[in-house]
Amino acid sequence: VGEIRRFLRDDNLIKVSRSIKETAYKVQQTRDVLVAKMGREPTVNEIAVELGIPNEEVVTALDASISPASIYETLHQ
Amino acid sequence: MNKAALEFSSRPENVAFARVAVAALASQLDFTLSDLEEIKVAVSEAVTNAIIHGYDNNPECMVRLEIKIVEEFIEIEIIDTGKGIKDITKALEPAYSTDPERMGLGFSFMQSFMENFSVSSSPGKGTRVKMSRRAGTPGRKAVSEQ
Amino acid sequence: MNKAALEFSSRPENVAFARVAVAALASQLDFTLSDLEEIKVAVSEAVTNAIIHGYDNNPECMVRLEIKIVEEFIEIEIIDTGKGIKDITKALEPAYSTDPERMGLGFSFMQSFMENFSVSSSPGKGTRVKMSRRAGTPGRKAVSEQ
Ligand SMILES: Nc1ncnc2c1ncn2[C@@H]1O[C@H](COP(=O)(O)OP(=O)(O)O)[C@@H](O)[C@H]1O
Ligand SMILES: Nc1ncnc2c1ncn2[C@@H]1O[C@H](COP(=O)(O)OP(=O)(O)O)[C@@H](O)[C@H]1O
Ligand SMILES: [Mg+2]
Ligand SMILES: [Mg+2]
Repeated sequence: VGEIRRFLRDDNLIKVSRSIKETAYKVQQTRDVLVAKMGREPTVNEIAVELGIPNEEVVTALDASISPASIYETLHQ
Repeated sequence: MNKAALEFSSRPENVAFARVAVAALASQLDFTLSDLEEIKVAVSEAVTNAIIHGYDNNPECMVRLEIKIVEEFIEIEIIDTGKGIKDITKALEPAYSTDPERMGLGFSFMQSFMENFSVSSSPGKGTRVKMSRRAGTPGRKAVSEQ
Repeated sequence: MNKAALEFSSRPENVAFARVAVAALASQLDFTLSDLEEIKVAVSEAVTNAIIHGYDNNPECMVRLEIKIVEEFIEIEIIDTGKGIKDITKALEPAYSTDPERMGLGFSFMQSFMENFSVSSSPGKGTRVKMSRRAGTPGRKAVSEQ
């Protein structure tokens, strides 16, 4: 069981989001780039495709409900 | 059709939970970030009302959310079995609140951010707010059709 | 205690919804981002099993999730009323799958990422997977206490 955990980490199957704030920033940036390119508001899916991340990550990145521990982790890694 | 129902303790910290859950489902449709933001505000207002007005902040009560995704539409119902609204017409007036410390704009936000909106309520029985919105606003569509 | 229940159509796109919803609730506790990531994997695996094994991908069926937050613990139950598991001991073996195309590691992930884990199932009736995890791993705690 411990090995599965290591296997997952080593193989990067679990991509621990480095920083939710970083993703949130990239989402906003990509939105602006796409607005300029397409002349309209991009959809969540279009932003997700552009960034190569799932829709769900765009959604979670935009919400501020992050635990104190995760903020601590974000600031100190 | 895709549907989901959520039921959660009427605690203020669950407003964030409801927002995120609805946004996660709504993101299955072609909404923009600002569409999602508006839907989240509408949901926050309705859930907050259920918690503070419907249940007087009693954390033992349960708030229910029903979400349906049918074609381009998301339909959301926010249901409580709390104290209900005596005068719905009055409650819907902008800046009307039974609590002098509140702004009384919750229902106005819901109505302006969602396309279809209705409230049914009976005193002592509870309140049901129903709202829906279509993905792909006319503005965006016009541009992409050029 | 804070509790929530979710019920949603057994569609593959709702796995993401379940992940986000559980993470939003779990984030009320002191989990790190990687803790949350692991909890999300465990939930994905259980919900995926309910959809593909329990319900044979029938989108008309409903998957149920029950989440409780009690002190430092999050407890999650994933429930389906699908076909059930005949031999649970076999199903729990790493690399065992009734589908030759699958890896058979879902239950192993759940067990390694959650602290308490149990499955109950009856053929023809359905399956219930229960798992829980405590926030604040000993390692992190030691560091923050220095
Ligand atoms: N779920 C509910 N249960 C009981 N009363 C409600 C509910 N939702 C709204 N109300 C009543 O309607 C009024 C107007 O609501 P709203 O526009 O959200 O303003 P506010 O919440 O700032 O008072 C509230 O002050 C309250 O009296
Ligand atoms: N909810 C469920 N309903 C019916 N059968 C299940 C369910 N969950 C798991 N199983 C059975 O247990 C086996 C092992 O599950 P798992 O470890 O997740 O591997 P995999 O999903 O890759 O087959 C599955 O192949 C399936 O036969
Ligand atoms: Mg209000
Ligand atoms: Mg599996």
